[in-house]
Amino acid sequence: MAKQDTIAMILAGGQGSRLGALTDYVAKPAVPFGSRYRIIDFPLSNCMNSGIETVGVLTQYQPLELNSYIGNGHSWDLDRNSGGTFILPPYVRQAGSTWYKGTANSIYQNIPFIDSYQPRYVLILSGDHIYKMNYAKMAAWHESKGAEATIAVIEVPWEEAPRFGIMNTDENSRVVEFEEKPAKPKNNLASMGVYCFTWESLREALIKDEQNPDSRNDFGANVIPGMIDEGKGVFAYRFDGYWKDVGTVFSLWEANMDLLERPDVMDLRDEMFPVFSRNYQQPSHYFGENCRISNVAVTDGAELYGDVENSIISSNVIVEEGAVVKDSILMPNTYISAGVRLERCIVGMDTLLEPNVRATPDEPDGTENFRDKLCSNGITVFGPNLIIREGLALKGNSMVWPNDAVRVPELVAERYPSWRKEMGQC
Amino acid sequence: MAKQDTIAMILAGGQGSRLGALTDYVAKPAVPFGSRYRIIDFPLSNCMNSGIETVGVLTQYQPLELNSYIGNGHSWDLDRNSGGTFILPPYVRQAGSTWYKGTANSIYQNIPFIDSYQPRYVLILSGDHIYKMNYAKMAAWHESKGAEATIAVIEVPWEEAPRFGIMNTDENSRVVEFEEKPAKPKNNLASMGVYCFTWESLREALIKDEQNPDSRNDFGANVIPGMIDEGKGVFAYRFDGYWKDVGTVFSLWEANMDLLERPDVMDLRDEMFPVFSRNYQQPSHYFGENCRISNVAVTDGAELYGDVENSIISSNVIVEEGAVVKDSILMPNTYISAGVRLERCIVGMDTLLEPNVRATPDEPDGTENFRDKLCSNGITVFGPNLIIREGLALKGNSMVWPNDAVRVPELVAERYPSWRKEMGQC
Amino acid sequence: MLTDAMGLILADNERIRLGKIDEPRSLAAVPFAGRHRIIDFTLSNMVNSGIRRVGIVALTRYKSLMDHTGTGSWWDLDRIRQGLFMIPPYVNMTTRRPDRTDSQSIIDYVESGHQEYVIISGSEFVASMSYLPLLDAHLANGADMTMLCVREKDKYSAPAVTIDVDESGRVTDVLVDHPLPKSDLRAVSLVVLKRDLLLEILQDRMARGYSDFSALNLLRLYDLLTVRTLIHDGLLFRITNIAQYFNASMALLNDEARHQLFSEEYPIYTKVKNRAPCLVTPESLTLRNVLASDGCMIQGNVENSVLSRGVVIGRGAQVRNSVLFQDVQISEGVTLDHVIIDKNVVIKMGVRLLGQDDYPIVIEKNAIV
Amino acid sequence: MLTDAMGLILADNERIRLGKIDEPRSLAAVPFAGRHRIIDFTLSNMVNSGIRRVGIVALTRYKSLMDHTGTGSWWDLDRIRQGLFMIPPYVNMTTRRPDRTDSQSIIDYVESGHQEYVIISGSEFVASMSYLPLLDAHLANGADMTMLCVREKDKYSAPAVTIDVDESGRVTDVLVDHPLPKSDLRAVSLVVLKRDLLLEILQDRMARGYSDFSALNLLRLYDLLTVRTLIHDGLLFRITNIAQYFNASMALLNDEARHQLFSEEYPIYTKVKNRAPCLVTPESLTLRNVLASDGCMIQGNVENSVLSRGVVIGRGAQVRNSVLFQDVQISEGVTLDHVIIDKNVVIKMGVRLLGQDDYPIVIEKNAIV
Repeated sequence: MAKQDTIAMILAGGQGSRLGALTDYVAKPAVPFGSRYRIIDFPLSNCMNSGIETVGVLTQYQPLELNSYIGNGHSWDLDRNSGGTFILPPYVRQAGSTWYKGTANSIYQNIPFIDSYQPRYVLILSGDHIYKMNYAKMAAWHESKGAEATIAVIEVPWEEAPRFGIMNTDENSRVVEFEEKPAKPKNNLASMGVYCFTWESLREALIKDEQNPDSRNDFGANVIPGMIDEGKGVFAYRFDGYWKDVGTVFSLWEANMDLLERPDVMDLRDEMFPVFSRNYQQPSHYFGENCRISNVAVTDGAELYGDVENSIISSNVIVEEGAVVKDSILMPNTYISAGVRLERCIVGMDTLLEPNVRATPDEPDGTENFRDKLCSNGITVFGPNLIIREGLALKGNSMVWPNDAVRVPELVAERYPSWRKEMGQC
Repeated sequence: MAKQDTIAMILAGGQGSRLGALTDYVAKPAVPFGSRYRIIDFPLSNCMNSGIETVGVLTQYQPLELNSYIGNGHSWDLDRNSGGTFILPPYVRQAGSTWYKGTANSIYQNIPFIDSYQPRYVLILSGDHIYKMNYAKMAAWHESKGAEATIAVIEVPWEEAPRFGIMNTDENSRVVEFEEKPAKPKNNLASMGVYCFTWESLREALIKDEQNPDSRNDFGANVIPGMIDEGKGVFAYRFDGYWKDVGTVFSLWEANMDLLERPDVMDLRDEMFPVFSRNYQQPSHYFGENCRISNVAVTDGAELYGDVENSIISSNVIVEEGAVVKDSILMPNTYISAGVRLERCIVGMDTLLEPNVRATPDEPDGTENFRDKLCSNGITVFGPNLIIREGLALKGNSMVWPNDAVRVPELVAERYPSWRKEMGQC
Repeated sequence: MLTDAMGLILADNERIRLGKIDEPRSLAAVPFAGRHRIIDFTLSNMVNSGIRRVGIVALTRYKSLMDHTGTGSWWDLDRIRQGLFMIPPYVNMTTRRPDRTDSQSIIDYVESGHQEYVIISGSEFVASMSYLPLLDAHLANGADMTMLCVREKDKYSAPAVTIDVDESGRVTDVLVDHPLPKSDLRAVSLVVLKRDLLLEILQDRMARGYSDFSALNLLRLYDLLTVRTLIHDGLLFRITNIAQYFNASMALLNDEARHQLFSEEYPIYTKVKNRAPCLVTPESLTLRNVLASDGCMIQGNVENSVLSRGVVIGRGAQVRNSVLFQDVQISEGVTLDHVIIDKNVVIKMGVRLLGQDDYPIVIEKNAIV
Repeated sequence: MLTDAMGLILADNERIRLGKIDEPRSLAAVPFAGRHRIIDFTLSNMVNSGIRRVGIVALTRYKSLMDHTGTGSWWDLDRIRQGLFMIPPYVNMTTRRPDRTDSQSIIDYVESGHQEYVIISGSEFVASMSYLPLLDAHLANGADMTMLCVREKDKYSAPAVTIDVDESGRVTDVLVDHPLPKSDLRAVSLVVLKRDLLLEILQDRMARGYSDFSALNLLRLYDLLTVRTLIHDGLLFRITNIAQYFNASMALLNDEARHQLFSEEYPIYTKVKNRAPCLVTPESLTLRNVLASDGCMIQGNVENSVLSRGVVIGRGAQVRNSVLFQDVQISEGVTLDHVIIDKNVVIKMGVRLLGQDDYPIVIEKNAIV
């Protein structure tokens, strides 16, 4: 029973630095998404819906929140006797110790873990993509092709193709060339960062890669190009559904908004392919006596007394009467006071906005002092665990960092991170 | 609910190098003990029996086996919604990354974790002692004394006192002096390595200790002596039951034998204070047609066809007809072939002894080639995951290391570590 | 630190009927406050009071209760030796009738725990509180048993158990459904006593041929034993008839009452489900004073109402002063006022249902109207 | 990869009586092989065959079965949407009799799963095997349902269901407890069929007023439907009377049989308990050919016997050819031969109990002898 046909390894160790203040204390996969989810819910739910019962989660950067969130995998039915969920941090050996050097090295360091399940296939997944995919179908396709590696690809608009890793394939879907961010793409099939490997082949490739001192030990940059160069059977598996890399502030905002604008494309209500998440114990949410609400996704524990339009509201959010929130994402436990006006904002967990704080793309008297190159398209980000003082006004493309509590204490203060408490509650 | 009155932190990161081959691949707390236990079962069961519901386990060295064993703490009823068991490895922060430098530093690095529970008291426990103790009583005593730190002590024979940390106390049990391994002890009250701290005081002491560049960041060497020197309220709490540090080969052997010789002292059958362990799925154990068994502790999954006397037999052990095992400890999944003769041996997990291997304290034609200074009192240790070839004969005080498979391949070979499979099974 | 008491919850009460909403399920399993059920409150109170062993006596219609409580994990009661115990009646092989009385199965449960006290709770009230003050009062007053009671401020309505106490607080009279009770003290079926005494009482009742068991049985021993009371001042909803149920549901729309019932100090746990977030659609609509839950899809107008999980409100619908259970579908153009609608009901296009303040209309589970 | 079938285990069989050992518990909950119970084998077989949804129909005496199965976690069946489902009878509030038939509750369970096939297992056999060959045979033979059967080599003993098949393997006759069966093929109640067909059959039976359900009911449809068989060659113990139970227990003392039943390929899962290791005391004693379990304390002589958890054998006792259930205490100087002793029994000092090979003595649960 311990033997598992297919196991999944989720790469969740990256720092996610393009999300700025949102990943200051937490790993990117633990960032809240879509009212009641975290980003990692998507690959974990995919595993569950694909019948995969053993999942390793490779962590390294700020893993406490992520570890607490995942727990033993129970929320995704991944707390199995034979297998289940394993958090795999780097560790000290008799021979010494190293942190994970790259995505491929993190898997290399866990070869004994994978070996212990004697799998035929190993899925390598990213912890920072939003999509629903049946990996079992991909593994079956991989098997039918007799492939050594299969890379899931998705058609992207031609003009965006230069931002992706592009797969050039022959008529049999075999990858003949892999181009990382090509200036002139020959193709618009982009790698989704979802790989299925025959374990024997991957094991060999990882050991080889580790011996190459020039390698960055990265799947996309080294291992897969290496396998293609050596003529291994590398195939591209076409995926048609919704897929989004939420690595930047703008793409994170966009993907959230897609839930409101394209609920049919990213169907969270599909009973046959549910997305599971850790459920906290909250009362039902409440719409107040004088609130005005339109086009909103909201979850239990929230209380809305103000005006909320076209926004994503997470658990335990409070919007006071007289506040106006538009085109924004309020992460769990944020508190929006009366007189606040937000447009195209992302407010990090546990942050409190005092009365009359304003942040819109074209605030007439907003300060330029918080402009940040990580923000674009008029989006403003408030980091987590902050108190934003009355009177702060921001133009779009701003970011309020925890460090601002030191820089401009009259405008920003730190707030006790009550999510820690919440983490323990369920 | 997330607030916890008392939480426990178990130090499980040490290498346990005095156990030699037995801790080559596993952290010491994961070493098997007493037929169906691992060493860490004792502090974990103590927590359960003391009503403590939040336990952090600090790991660093070879934690995979230990992590798999502990899982989510379910086996010890420590899989709680508010709290539960947390494996706490070192990790990378925005500001950089460090491995745990010492016992005190490992707690220092986890101050945010402890803070999140806002505990009044924090217990610091070792992962390598065998004892049954109600920590709730100790915490209540700590509270009644208004102590800042309470150190559990046990009376040891005067002649052994120089091997321990000795507490000199006043008539009110207050520690006035702490001597680490004193040549001329004034007292025979030895520290058990079980500490209860008022969190506020410990937090302060840890931050102070971290700022001292000369500190080894160790509880026994730095933090506690520091608190005594500063006149903090440090008290010694007298414990009367069975307690054993199993840090050496001989003490590990002795503690196992105590289960046979003094079952009244270390009562594993006490329903009111049970010792829990991870239970694997095995059939009942079997005593063969021609076996001779006396004074043996044995657990499910074992099959005994040979002669076994005064020994500890673990899960899935097979002793063939014609083998003789005396005063020995057979760890899980060991296989003892016909004609083998063992006396005062410890055989590590998954090791197979081929026919006619002999190891006794005074084997007439035994080789001196495996003598090892980690062994004493005639005890011989076979490391885990080995195949011991027919014909090897050892005198006492020997140790067979995994590395011997390279050094003397005609006598020792590696065996596939099937415990990995077993780990997954339940 | 843990409390030296075990809990015993009586999921049914033969004297109480809540319209049709307790027909398909135990009283304890009746939905309340959107995503919760009545039992969530007393179960959470027990857990929040440091109790780690809770038995639930369910005599009948226990399927939805068992679905809800599951392994007890939602209340952190999935434990190896303690935890949650379902105590269903035993059924005989041949007759398929219960062949051991309820009392015997309760005795088995109580005997197998080692706690010194038992806290027994009925299921006809909703409150968020610690039970430790009751235990403390019991330890202090030296009585054989101590029971919670409330002073009824509102209009008297049966069923109700009225008690009288002497100047020392000892119960001196117990009146059941008396039309003109002389006292305003109403018993709440929450009682603490020693485990040994409970066993003695149960065994004595068994021996005398009584097979049922309720908090009222215990209270009626007031002339044999010393029974004292603790008067509860905080928020407590008695749910003994459908009007009380409806009024309690409406009371939750008040911020103060809701925040008292769902406080940070005493969290109320319930079974969680992976429903999508609630969606309020783009159209401009009236949405005021509404308690709603995950999985809802609100496209029509809702006022002063409680919506459980997965409720769908169609375009142009008008829902006022109503309580809608899980997965109720309100089609386009429906008008509802003062209606309680049970699980999975479909209200077809254009239907109008108007109840009265003191007489809400109740629509049965799975109905299509 | 998971199997597209759900499991349905029938915990009782009204035609079978195992002396007194199935009086206090369902047939499925009868202890076997020391630390296991009969249901462990079919449950493990299902899990080992990739089945992740299993319902257990228990009509009566289900307390010990429920204690044993718990949340299903021991079989890895504690799952959010799939997992283990107990299907107890519903009980009516007023009469306290089951107010919905067994068939209805089975229909509810079967309907709520989405797998294409159902594998139904009775509880009167013990084997360790994958059920995939049965499913594969069913897919290949095109029958409406496929049932396992064995060729009985031993002496015929009732109760037994004998079947006849034609040259194509289709069932042509079913004889229940016939004194002179013309065939050596005995039905084993393990059957696979499509979920939709099962629902149709159940609904048809309901409509005709039949409320019970068994594998035999299905088999008897052989003239309406195509029923084919798969003949099982491996080790399989039929447990339809106490002699078979005793003989199967003794057969496990054979290494080969034991290793077939407990193989690495198909692990058998059971509820685990935190008992101390078994202790064999210093005295020299005879201990041969014994299956023993954790928590035992062996101070006397034991031969050819099976000891469940926590059995205590006193000094100087002589235990031969016996099966001792959990926590049985054998006092000093007792002599036992061919005895089956149920849970918690105490055999007092010096007692002698001698049964016969084909007629073992059975001592009831909790007795003091």
